[in-house]
Amino acid sequence: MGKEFNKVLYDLDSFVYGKSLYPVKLKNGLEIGGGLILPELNFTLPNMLFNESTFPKVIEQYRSIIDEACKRAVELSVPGFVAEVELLPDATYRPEWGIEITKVVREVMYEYEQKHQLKSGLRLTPVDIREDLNSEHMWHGEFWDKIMRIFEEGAKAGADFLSIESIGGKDVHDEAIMYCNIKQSIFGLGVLGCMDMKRLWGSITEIAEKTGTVSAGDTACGFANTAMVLADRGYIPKVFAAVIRVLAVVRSLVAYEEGAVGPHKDCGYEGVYIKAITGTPISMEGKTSACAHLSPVGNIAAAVADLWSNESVQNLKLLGGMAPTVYMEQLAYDCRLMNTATKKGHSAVLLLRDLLTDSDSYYDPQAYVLRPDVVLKLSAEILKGKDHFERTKLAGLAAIRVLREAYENKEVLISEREVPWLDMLQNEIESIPADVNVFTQEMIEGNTSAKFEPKKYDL
Amino acid sequence: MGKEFNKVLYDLDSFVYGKSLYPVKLKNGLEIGGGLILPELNFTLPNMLFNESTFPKVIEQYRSIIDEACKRAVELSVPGFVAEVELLPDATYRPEWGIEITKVVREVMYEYEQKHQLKSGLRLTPVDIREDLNSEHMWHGEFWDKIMRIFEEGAKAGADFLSIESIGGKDVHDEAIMYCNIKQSIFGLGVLGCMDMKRLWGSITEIAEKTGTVSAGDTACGFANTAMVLADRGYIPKVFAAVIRVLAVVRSLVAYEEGAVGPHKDCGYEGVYIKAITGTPISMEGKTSACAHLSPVGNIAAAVADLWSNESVQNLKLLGGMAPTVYMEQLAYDCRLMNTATKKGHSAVLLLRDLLTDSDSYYDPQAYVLRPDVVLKLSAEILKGKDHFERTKLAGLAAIRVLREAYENKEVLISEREVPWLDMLQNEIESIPADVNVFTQEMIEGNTSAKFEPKKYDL
Amino acid sequence: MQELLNKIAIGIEKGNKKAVLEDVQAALDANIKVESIMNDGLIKGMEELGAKWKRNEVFVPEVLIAARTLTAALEAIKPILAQQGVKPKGKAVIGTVKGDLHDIGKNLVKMMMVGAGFEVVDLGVDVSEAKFIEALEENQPDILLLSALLTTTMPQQKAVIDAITAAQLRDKVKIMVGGAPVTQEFADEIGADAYTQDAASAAERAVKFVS
Amino acid sequence: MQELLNKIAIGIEKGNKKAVLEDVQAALDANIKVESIMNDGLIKGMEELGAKWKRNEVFVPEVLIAARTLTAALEAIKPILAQQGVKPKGKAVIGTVKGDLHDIGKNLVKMMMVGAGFEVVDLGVDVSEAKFIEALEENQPDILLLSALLTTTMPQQKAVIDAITAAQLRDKVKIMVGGAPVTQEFADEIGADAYTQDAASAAERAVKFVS
Ligand code: B12
Ligand code: B12
Ligand code: SF4
Ligand code: SF4
Ligand SMILES: [Zn+2]
Ligand SMILES: [Zn+2]
Ligand SMILES: [Zn+2]
Repeated sequence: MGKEFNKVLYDLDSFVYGKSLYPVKLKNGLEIGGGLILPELNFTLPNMLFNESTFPKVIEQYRSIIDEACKRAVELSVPGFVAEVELLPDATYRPEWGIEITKVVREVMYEYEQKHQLKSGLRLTPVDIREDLNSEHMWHGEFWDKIMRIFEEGAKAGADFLSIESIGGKDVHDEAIMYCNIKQSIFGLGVLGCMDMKRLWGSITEIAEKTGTVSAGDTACGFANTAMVLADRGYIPKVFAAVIRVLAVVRSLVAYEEGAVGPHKDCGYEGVYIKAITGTPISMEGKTSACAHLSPVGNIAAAVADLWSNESVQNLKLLGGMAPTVYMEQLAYDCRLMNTATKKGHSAVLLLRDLLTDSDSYYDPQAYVLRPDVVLKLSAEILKGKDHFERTKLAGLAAIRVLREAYENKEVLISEREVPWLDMLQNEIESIPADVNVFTQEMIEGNTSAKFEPKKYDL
Repeated sequence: MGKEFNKVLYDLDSFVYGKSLYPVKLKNGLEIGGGLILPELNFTLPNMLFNESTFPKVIEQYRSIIDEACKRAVELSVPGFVAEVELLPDATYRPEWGIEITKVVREVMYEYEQKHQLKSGLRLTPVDIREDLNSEHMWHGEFWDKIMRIFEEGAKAGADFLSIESIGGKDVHDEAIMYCNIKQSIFGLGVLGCMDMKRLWGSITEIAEKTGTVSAGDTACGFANTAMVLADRGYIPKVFAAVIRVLAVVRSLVAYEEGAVGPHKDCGYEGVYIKAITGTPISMEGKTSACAHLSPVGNIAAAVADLWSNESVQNLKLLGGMAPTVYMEQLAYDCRLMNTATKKGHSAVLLLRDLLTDSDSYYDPQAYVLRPDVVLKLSAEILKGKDHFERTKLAGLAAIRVLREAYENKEVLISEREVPWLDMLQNEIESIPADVNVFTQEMIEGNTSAKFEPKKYDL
Repeated sequence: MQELLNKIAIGIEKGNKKAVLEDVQAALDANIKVESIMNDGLIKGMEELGAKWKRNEVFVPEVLIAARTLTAALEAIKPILAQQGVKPKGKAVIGTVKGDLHDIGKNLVKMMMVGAGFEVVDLGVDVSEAKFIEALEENQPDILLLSALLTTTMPQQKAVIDAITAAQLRDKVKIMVGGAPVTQEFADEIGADAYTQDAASAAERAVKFVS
Repeated sequence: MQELLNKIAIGIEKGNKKAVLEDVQAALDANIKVESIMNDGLIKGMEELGAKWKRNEVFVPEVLIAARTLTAALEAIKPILAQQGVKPKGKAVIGTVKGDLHDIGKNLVKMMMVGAGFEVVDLGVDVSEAKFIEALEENQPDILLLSALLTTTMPQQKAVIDAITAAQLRDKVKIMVGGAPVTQEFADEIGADAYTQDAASAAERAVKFVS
């Protein structure tokens, strides 16, 4: 570990949205976590080809998306916002393209800053193309180099925040989800994932320091959100997805150990734990990201958020305007409401936070584990572990315990057929050896996932 | 007037969302305004032809829209909802089509009620095709008959609430908006509109009584929302649009004088006044209807709503699912939050209502006139008038006065170039003769709108 | 001379019909070329107002009143224009397609077209293919503008274009489409010559077609 | 006999590989027709599980384990099936198109296809047109399934279909497309034979193509 995080930094009274212990401030004055919750707008291309010949059209899409959204933000007196450029694969495989998109989007944002005093920042998120079948190693080679080049040149082209949805460990974790294999999941998140995060975020932080940008953080999207989406369709148990969310905390925390300072990425709902443990600001998404995926955490996700995101929406024409503009408006109103409470005073903030929390937490175990009180409690449990591996196991066990108690106290709805899973998962976790090397060996030998190649991790 | 409304029914403490003095209850137990705020989902076809040969596809669109939305509602434990079928012109010109759509949608809703205890009601809204160039009279003839036939047979096909966005007086009012001619506007709303509403809603209420359905109410959409959309683009002054909204109260109230009992239609933001004056429940739309039109009243619109609507969204595929399903989710979470406050107690409700209110009311005069306190105050002023005409003039003058005061007290943002409009509008209104017949004569003689034919109103 | 033309332009901007008509007469009396009166006086005033509108400095009623004034002034000099063979900037036909009664957007486009110096024939709302074709034959416009506000009447824009093609008139006219649900992609798909998002840019685009 | 077949079906549902293999052997020993063992035992068990899955009564892991068991059992009786000339219900090739690495949806579809009795060749993710064509030539499947999860890889489904047409293989195979952003309209547009929204209905549709 670089930085060490060993204690929970908030009590329940100070753990609120819009305010974090260590706000992040850009040169233009935009501050995240400094008091206000702000929109983070995300957008993507409509159904279209992305290649050499369509690239001018692609650029025009991005330009017009951000232009119209900024226009609406000004009209609604939005006090500041973040735009995320989450690159598509094509724009990552060809870094020039990703960099050009970044530049064009940022230019429009500067324009609105100058003409209309609309402060904003740009989060740049390349695809983690190390997942490519041809990628031979996690930490060097063509794919690694491309990602690093995008970060470096993207930073020069105007990116403010560097992020990625990294996939170290996902090679075993995809299968873990499909088979609800919690041991494999812990291997993916608590061993491979953490190993990879360390290398990856060490490098990203270096680039951020060199370029004067912000090393913002990751998300366990490919792990916990995949599980959430599958659970939402009834494909896997919700309690399994809830436990995965908590397991993911340790992995996502590694970015901060390696120097990231936030805001944590929107789709990483484990961000609430990151905030509790590191004091950095976080981005979250909920009901207003239904455009990107339905979820059981529509309101509760906002309870302690510093940025409020729509995750992603295609540039389609809705009756009211282009979809990204429509979502800018929705985010703006959500944030307005929350900031009005802040203006009214701390007790209004606490009430609103608790309403957001209580409105969801009963209906789904995945919502329950995002309750601010539960987050503080579980964070303390997690931090008792001495290393990533132990922390991940503790995270799982503590989450199971808390869910079982809540179920017994009728504080959370768990369907009957899911209840036995709590014991099953616990037994599985308890059967994991204490020594990480023994465990690793065991998992490598018993591996059934065709995607996983130990030597990519120098194993 | 049939029923007479002469006093304001709420004080500020009791004027809240989800609860109205005279809730509306369906046979299946669904109650509007009885304590909970519920979603009202609206949807429309994507870009497609609507004719004989595409009709099977049209039906399949409606069926799948409501099916997927109901599915999500069940998953989110929605306690009940209303679906609005706002027919497109083709389905009004051919009543069989409109009736068939109603039947198919209602059947799916019944199914979810039986299988999943999801209570719901259907609002049926034909197009007011009396606007057709070939329509010879407002109150009889082919077009009138078709509308009435849809109401009657639609009721038998399963509609629960009957509504329309009626257009009496719009023939002069379209021009009034474009030229910001407030006299013409008062003629359209306070004279022609009220005359027409009386005849129209007398008939609709009769049909509702005969068929055991609910005479729900109208909206001044064609008047005040048209103004709002134009103001939002900076085409006309916002203060003008705000005044139009208040003028519209008297017109929309006529439905209730003629026996309507609510819920008032979503897009009629004047509904908050209707609620204050009649005690009937209302539907409103705000941030979560940005899909249909952007607006300056995203949060405040919810402050005293009993149903919460998305106005309309095409059946397009967003990344998270079909757009109507996505909007069902968003509405569900909005309502959950508000109902959680209700469970917490009255003071939480008041706080949330005030946050919703205060978050918007400063930024736009159109939001300001929706403030619950302002609504109660202006309603009292309006009711001082002895007839529709006088009430409409009083509405305009009172709205102007309140806006001027608020501007002076820095309670509302009015751009400098709009300030003189307040005086201009006031002078115009004050120049209107006291006698409605004199005024009518004057307006008919000076008429410049090609669409207006007095004889359609027996004038 | 420049002074008088400026005065005319300002008169248009203010929508002061009486003054404009007087000033136009004065200009004619002063032997200023009628073409110059039109372009450097009347239309220039309208253009300046249009630019203000685009910058959100004036409201629609002001533009509408100016457009009315412009129309009256053009009407007054029409005989002289005709006599001297000066043609208007172009001719346009506009209408909302069949099944659709929305007309506010269309009216604004018309207003800006007039402001840009076009002679505009307005067919109103709910206009069938046949009526559009009739109007093309009768007026021989440079530009046809189709408005549609409903997702179910957008395809009617295609029907109109197809009918015009079938009537072998397609290459005689530039067709522009617009309205809230319409997009550039859709315009391309149905073979329109242009789409724009709002009234001001619609007129700008139209001017390009005729110059 | 019925009893034994039922036992096999239940064994599949439970994913109990050892028991199923034993029961299958017992059935063969009892001279039960191998076709019946396959259809009324193995696949029936899988169908019942699939139905439960559609009713949200079981989770994916259970279906996956059953599918694995089914595959093992089919493998065991393969020589006998071949010898008696009994063919599998059909053959399918599946893959996620070029540029797209999402595979969970595709894997679920594959699982349901296996469960429905298909022999499935899985080409994995990021599969080019050429690879699809190669697989068609090599495996001669009844059905080709294309998955795409990105708005920018959906058009790649069209590219694959176009390439297959160009290779004159289009009439030899039914092509199904799917993935979150795909719609029926899009499927029609690009000339696919079918689209379905989820894995269960994909397999149902596929069965219709081969029966
Ligand atoms: C005002 C309005 C009405 C008014 C119309 C008043 C009038 N005289 O036009 C009334 C109340 C009558 C009405 C009726 C209906 N409406 Co309406 N209406 C609207 C609303 C709120 C605003 C439209 C408007 O005037 N905007 C202001 C103008 C300035 O903008 P614009 O029209 O887009 O025009 C601009 C550009 O598009 C462009 N442009 C326009 N035309 C052209 C042409 C060319 C060539 C070019 C280049 C550019 C161009 O320039 C204009 C100026 O910048 C829209 C909402 C919306 N989001 O647009 C719904 C909307 C269009 N209506 C809708 C509906 C459903 C209806 C009804 C069917 C409702 C009903 N059940 O009764 C009826 C149908 C009437 C009919 N037969 O056509 C839906 C359409 C849904 C769908 N499936 O497409 C909308 C989108 C509302 C919604 N969100 O649900 N409506
Ligand atoms: C999980 C996930 C991932 C995982 C993938 C894990 C894996 N091994 O597949 C990870 C994290 C790696 C990932 C990466 C990316 N993703 Co992703 N991902 C998702 C997510 C959340 C869920 C997809 C999923 O597995 N769903 C569950 C399965 C069961 O559903 P399904 O795939 O739809 O399949 C069902 C049906 O569609 C159907 N079906 C599927 N295939 C077929 C085929 C046929 C023939 C038939 C008939 C039916 C059928 O049956 C299935 C079962 O019922 C979606 C969100 C969403 N709303 O879908 C985004 C999503 C698809 N991803 C998105 C993006 C942007 C990305 C990235 C580019 C992000 C980035 N910048 O790094 C990368 C790109 C990776 C790449 N090169 O392809 C966007 C796409 C946006 C766009 N423009 O299209 C989405 C929509 C998220 C969002 N809302 O923004 N993603
Ligand atoms: S699902 Fe959302 S969050 Fe996860 S990778 Fe894709 S876009 Fe990023
Ligand atoms: S704009 Fe909205 S509300 Fe007004 S008529 Fe159209 S659909 Fe109805
Ligand atoms: Zn993500
Ligand atoms: Zn994202
Ligand atoms: Zn409406």
